[in-house]
Amino acid sequence: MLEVRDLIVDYDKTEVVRGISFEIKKGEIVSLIGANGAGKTTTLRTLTGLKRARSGSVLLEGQAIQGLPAHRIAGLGLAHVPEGRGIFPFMTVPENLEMGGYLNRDKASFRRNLETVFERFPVLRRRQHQLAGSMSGGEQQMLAIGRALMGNPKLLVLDEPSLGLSPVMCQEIVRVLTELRAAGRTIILVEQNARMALRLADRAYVLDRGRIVLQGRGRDLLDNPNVRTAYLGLATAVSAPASPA
Amino acid sequence: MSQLKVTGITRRFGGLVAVDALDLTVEKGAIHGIIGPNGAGKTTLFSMISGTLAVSGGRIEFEGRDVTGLPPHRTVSLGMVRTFQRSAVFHHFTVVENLLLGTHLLARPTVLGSLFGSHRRFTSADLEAAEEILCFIGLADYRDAAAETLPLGHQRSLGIGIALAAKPKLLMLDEPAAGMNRTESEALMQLIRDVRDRMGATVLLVEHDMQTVMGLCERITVLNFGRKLAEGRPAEIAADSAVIEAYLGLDEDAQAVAAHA
Amino acid sequence: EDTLDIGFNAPLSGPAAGWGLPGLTGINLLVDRINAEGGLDVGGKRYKLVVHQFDNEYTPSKALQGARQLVLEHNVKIILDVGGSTGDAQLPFLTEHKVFYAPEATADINPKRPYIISGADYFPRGEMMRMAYISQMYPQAKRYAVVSQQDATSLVGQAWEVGAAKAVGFDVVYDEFYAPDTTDFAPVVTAILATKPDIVSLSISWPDFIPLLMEQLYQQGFKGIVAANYIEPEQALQRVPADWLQQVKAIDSYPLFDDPWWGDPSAQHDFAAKWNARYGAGGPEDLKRPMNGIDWLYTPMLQAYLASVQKAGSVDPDKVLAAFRSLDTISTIEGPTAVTGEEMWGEKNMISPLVPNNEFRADCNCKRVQSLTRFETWFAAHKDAVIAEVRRRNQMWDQRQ
Amino acid sequence: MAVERLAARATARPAARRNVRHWPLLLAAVTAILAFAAPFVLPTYQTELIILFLMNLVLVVSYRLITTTGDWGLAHVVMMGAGGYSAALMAKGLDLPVWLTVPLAGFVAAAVAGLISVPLLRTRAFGYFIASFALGELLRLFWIRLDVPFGGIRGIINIPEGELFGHSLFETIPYYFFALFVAFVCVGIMYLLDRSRLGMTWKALYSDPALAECVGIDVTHYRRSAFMIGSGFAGVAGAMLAHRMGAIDPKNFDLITMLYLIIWVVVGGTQSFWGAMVGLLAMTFVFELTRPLLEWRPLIFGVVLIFFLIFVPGGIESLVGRLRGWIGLLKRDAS
Amino acid sequence: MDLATFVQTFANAVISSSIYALVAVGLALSFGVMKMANFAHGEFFMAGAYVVYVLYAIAGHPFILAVLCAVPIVALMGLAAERLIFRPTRDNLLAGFMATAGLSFILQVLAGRIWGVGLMKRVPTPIMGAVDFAGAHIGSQRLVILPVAILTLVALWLFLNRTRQGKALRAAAQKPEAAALQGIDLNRMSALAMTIAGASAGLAGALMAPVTPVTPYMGHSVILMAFVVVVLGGMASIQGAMIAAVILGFVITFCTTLFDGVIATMVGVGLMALVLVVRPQGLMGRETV
Ligand SMILES: Nc1ncnc2c1ncn2[C@@H]1O[C@H](COP(=O)(O)OP(=O)(O)OP(=O)(O)O)[C@@H](O)[C@H]1O
Ligand SMILES: Nc1ncnc2c1ncn2[C@@H]1O[C@H](COP(=O)(O)OP(=O)(O)OP(=O)(O)O)[C@@H](O)[C@H]1O
Ligand SMILES: CC(C)C[C@H](N)C(=O)O
Ligand SMILES: [Mg+2]
Ligand SMILES: [Mg+2]
Repeated sequence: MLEVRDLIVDYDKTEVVRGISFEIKKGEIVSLIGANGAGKTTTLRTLTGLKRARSGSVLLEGQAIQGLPAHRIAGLGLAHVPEGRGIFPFMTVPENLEMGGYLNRDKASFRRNLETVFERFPVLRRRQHQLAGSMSGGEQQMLAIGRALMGNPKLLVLDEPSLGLSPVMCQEIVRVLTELRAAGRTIILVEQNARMALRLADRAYVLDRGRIVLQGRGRDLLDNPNVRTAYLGLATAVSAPASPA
Repeated sequence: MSQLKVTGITRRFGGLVAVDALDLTVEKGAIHGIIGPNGAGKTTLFSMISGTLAVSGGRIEFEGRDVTGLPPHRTVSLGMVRTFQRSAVFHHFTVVENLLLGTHLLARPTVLGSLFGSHRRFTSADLEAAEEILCFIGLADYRDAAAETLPLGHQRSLGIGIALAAKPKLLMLDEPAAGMNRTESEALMQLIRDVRDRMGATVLLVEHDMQTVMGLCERITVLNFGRKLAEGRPAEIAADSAVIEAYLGLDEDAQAVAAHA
Repeated sequence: EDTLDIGFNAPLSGPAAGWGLPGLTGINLLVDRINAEGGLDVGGKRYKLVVHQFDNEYTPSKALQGARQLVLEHNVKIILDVGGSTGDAQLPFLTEHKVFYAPEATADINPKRPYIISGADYFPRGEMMRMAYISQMYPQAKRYAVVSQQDATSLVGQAWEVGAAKAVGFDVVYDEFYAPDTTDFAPVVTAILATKPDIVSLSISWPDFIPLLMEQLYQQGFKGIVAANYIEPEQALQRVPADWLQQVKAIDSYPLFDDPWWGDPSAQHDFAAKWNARYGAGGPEDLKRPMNGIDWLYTPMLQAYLASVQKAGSVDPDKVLAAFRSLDTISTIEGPTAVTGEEMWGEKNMISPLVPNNEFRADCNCKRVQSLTRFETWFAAHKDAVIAEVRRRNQMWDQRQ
Repeated sequence: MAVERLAARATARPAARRNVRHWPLLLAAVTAILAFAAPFVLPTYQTELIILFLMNLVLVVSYRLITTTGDWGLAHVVMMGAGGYSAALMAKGLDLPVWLTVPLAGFVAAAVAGLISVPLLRTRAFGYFIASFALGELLRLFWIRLDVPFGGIRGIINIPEGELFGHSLFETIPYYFFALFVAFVCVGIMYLLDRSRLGMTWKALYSDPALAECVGIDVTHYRRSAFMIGSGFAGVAGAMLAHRMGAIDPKNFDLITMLYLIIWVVVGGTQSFWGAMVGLLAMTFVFELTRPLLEWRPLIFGVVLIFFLIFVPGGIESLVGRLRGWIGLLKRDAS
Repeated sequence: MDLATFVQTFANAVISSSIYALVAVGLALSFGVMKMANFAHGEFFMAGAYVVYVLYAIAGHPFILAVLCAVPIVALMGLAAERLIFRPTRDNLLAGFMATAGLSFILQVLAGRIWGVGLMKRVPTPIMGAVDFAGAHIGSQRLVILPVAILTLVALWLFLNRTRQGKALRAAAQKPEAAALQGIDLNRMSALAMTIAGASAGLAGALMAPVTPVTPYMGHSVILMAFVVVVLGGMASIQGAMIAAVILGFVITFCTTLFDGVIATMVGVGLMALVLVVRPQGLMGRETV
């Protein structure tokens, strides 16, 4: 469904994504994991048009979309839940959702989507009259995901949905993502929380300083000793508490 | 002897209590780690100690002196220097200039001094100090490169170098290893140890990279929701069930259960 | 061929351009006429007149720069300008180089600056004569309010006007200034009307502001007498009804040169006809406009200067100055003019044509001269009282250093 | 963005010494000779223009000094006015000689700046821009409103031009040398400051205020010192103007004048010490060349301003860097 | 101040508040909402007045028609400014602001060159006469401004809060990137904002043409007060701008009547300086988002 080839992205001449290629098939959850600053967010931002690539191509169902402005790519069915959620803080919950369906001028299907989102996230229905900025982090994350669902996206792009969330909230997110997969959605998931990401993913890619260094099925990566050392910290920390100087 | 003593410190943002009546003691000469989930209040704590953020309540003592609410340039002059979570260097300057700027406190340029006196140019002592730090942080090859062109890892080292130039007694590092690979973070760990051993500075460290934290720190404080969840030696922390639950993560199977619930 | 260079160092752009730019029309008319006659005859020698212009934007530093350029590069002998703060800036330089300075309004005259020819504007003689005229024609009016924009010139003008008003026995109930960038005159007029005046004088309010102030006076129900330095009835009529204008008399000092009062033939009618042929109704389609009070305002001073040059038989500044001060009458577009000014300004550098008092008339929707008054006569009788008031306000020439 | 390597000069490096370049010295010598000869060979009017240029030079360099901290304000010509007014009042009221009024005016302007910096420095970026405009306008309104001692709307007239070593400064040539001397001293001092540790500290504020604070730089203190020093030199320029014009009024220091100052700076660029001077020079030429176009001039300036902001945001000085880059490329290609 | 004067001053203040609101609302939209600080807003106002001057005073068309023409013409100018100036300088507020200062020079010169700088342009009062209301006299022409201002403000409020485009505009202002991700075209939104800003400036100028001096420089006094209103109101808030307009209208009107115009301006500007210092986000501004 989505294919990325030799993507290179830079900020003021510093390359942060250094030629990565990967693909996502319909109905899959694909995770990108990697350390802070590995270039995960940058990759996603390039996919959805918030950032221009230096070179490389992005194909959505065979159509090249690199270089299109973000609002055009949104029109093609990519919904991006950005890092930090990006909800509109001074708008109410329904208004936020309405913006998610901005490109959908059909009132009836908009209503239907709204109903579906409210059913999936009952907490949003309860917060209907609240300004989005005053909701808790987890609720905001639900709103952001709900907003992304409003446009019936072909591909859902999630950047660190667990960021800043308590473990309980994280579990809630995991529940939602599992449900979405069950409903047949295609999802790219970027997570700092590698354990969670690998568990959810059908397939996963490991990014290190702008390059893909490992790829495979989520479960397999979870057991990969290198991954355990580098990204799941815990394993080695527990086994070797005081590393020598 | 405790060098930094924080009692009952609190910070609110609107309704949110980011740091909640926290007590913390850092021993002189220690490498002390602070960990905790995202948003636990670690950066906020640093900001309050260094004076960039006002406290909503509580008291901070440094070497027996009340430093609560002092502006950053004052806390720095007392010897408490911090680095930033984001990579922060003076982008428009060269590496050596960055280090020279770090020596600001040792000079505090004045108008008259800049015209006629000692602040017209850098003294050889300043330069020597800068060169020394340059070697110390391993950037001697980049002496005259513009800071903005450095790779991220080097920018972080430079950030630490800038802090070192101010001759800190307490160095507060906010996620120094973020974005570094294993080799880089190993080097960083060595650098931090050197800072303590050779410069005699106490180090207070916030870090998500467990390998670094566990390998480096003698003592670790775990924050959660702005409160102290646990404190102890690395091995104790790694085994603490509350810490595992809130931060290190539930047991794998338990999580799997949660995911399918 | 010898030339006699004339500088026009006035606001040609910017907010004050209305006081400068139109003045070029009258000057060009006059200069072209003289050049067409073969130039200015000075003791048998013919001089061609050349006008050089500089836009001083009504800014002192620019004005000084302009003066320097006009004098040092073009060797001009006289500089025409609005005067006021631009005059203060260039006069030390001009005095040093013995170049004549001709501001419309007389307040720039000062014994330290002898090379001045000023006074085509009725300011502030007209202000005083209006007070005299009103007290004589409308003796029941007592309570007097005056307002004008806050600028250098109006401080002086209002001082003389209030002096005259007190001298003829009015009760001064309101005596203030408004900010020159006022956009809303309603509160200004409300404040005036709160003092229940019989006469509201808009003094030397800028011509642009007069209709707006009048409109407020009308809307807020004023029924007394309105007076001002310069009123364009045509403009006022776009905002207030003619019968109200007639009711409040709308008294001013600027004459219309097609007023039958001047008689036919007369120099005034002649000028009006020529101006209209070139710039007015007969002018090119894209330029034509009605004549206003600034169009001719610089010509009398140039006429006075040229007459003095001819009498001196030389362009030497000192000889010209001596000739100027000794002229009995100068014939100008405003009529024959004497040279006076010592008592008001400490020096005899003011030309002083007769001052008209006009009133609005609904029958022709225009203003008509009601009387031409000789200022000197009236002033001789009232000067002590007037000068006392001007002194009280620190606006005598020797106080404004 | 062209980055200035200031400490590279502030630090005495042997490498730089070995490689002494001769052309700056040569340039300085030629400029000096031209500057001394100018009033004797040029027509008086041109000399007067140079005097004006010298005053503007002090003004523009002092404005640039403040912008090195990242503070772009709209009060600079008002500060110049503060100097102008104080020089005028000191010369007229206290009969002080010129060599005293000019530097004192600078100190007064700096003091006034210190006063308004108290509220002003609580703002940043666009807030600073607007607040500086408001506070400057407030000061100007005081001059307009208060007849005593500022002469109200009329301003102050008959300001003594003063004399120096027996020469009346009313004459063009003595005043020219006086202005030359003052400009040389002021620009020289600002040059030294720019190269000093203080200058470097100011630029550090612009580069990263939060980090600056954390290496112990008292941000407000150094922003204030830049603001006060810059304003002080603007005050000196104002004093020079007051003595030359013999009259000043609030209109001399209005927003339009400030916009012209901004045009000079934008055209020249603020990264290097010379950028703003180059901008002033270029725009002075444009100003004189377009004199015949009179009423069209503001339009031309407006177009120039927009053009530079959009197409050459770094100003003329940034072109030098680009030019060097191109030349470098050419050379490489050639070799 | 006696009762009659108070009533009259109060009425003046109401009218002047509505004028401030009308003038400032476009600025609040483009500056507060889309971070485009348009220094030439005053010149847009001037342009509106000139359209009325040309169509109504010179060509003799009905006043209403002239006003209706002024709105789209100045709206187009706003659109052009967005395209040519704000878009290229989008991430630099100050550069856009300075560049529009250049634009204001250009528009002043053009107006002056085409229609002359001379004396004020004569725009006859379309509705002469005054209305008496509870002892206050208000010119009928001014009285028209009050409902128009209220209607405009209400319409704008409804647009922003009830329509899809209006909400998209708010969304784009609050989180530009997130808005783009929903398919909202940021370029279109800022063009829309500047078009509305231009239209409202044109409307204000057109309505004011008969009651204020019409000159190429009339924008100067407008822009200062408009910025005072916007900053005072909290730069991101239309409601704030409205409240600030009322505060300023009353303060300035009463100070002018009680003292004089200069003091009134000083109080107005001083108020803004004070607010900037004490509450940099303005009266109704929000804490940083
Ligand atoms: N706007 C920017 N300008 C310059 N450099 C940037 C910018 N945004 C990100 N970077 C740099 O690009 C690199 C990759 O950043 P990115 O945000 O893509 O990483 P990430 O993998 O998403 O990290 P995280 O886990 O922290 O979200 C980092 O070194 C970062 O410092
Ligand atoms: N300026 C602010 N305004 C409002 N809330 C804030 C502000 N700064 C921090 N917070 C909130 O305070 C809480 C603590 O933040 P802090 O940055 O201290 O976390 P942290 O422990 O450093 O997290 P991380 O590991 O992600 O760096 C968070 O919920 C954050 O959203
Ligand atoms: C004082 C003068 C320059 C004013 C002039 N009388 C005018 O009405 O424009
Ligand atoms: Mg990221
Ligand atoms: Mg943090």
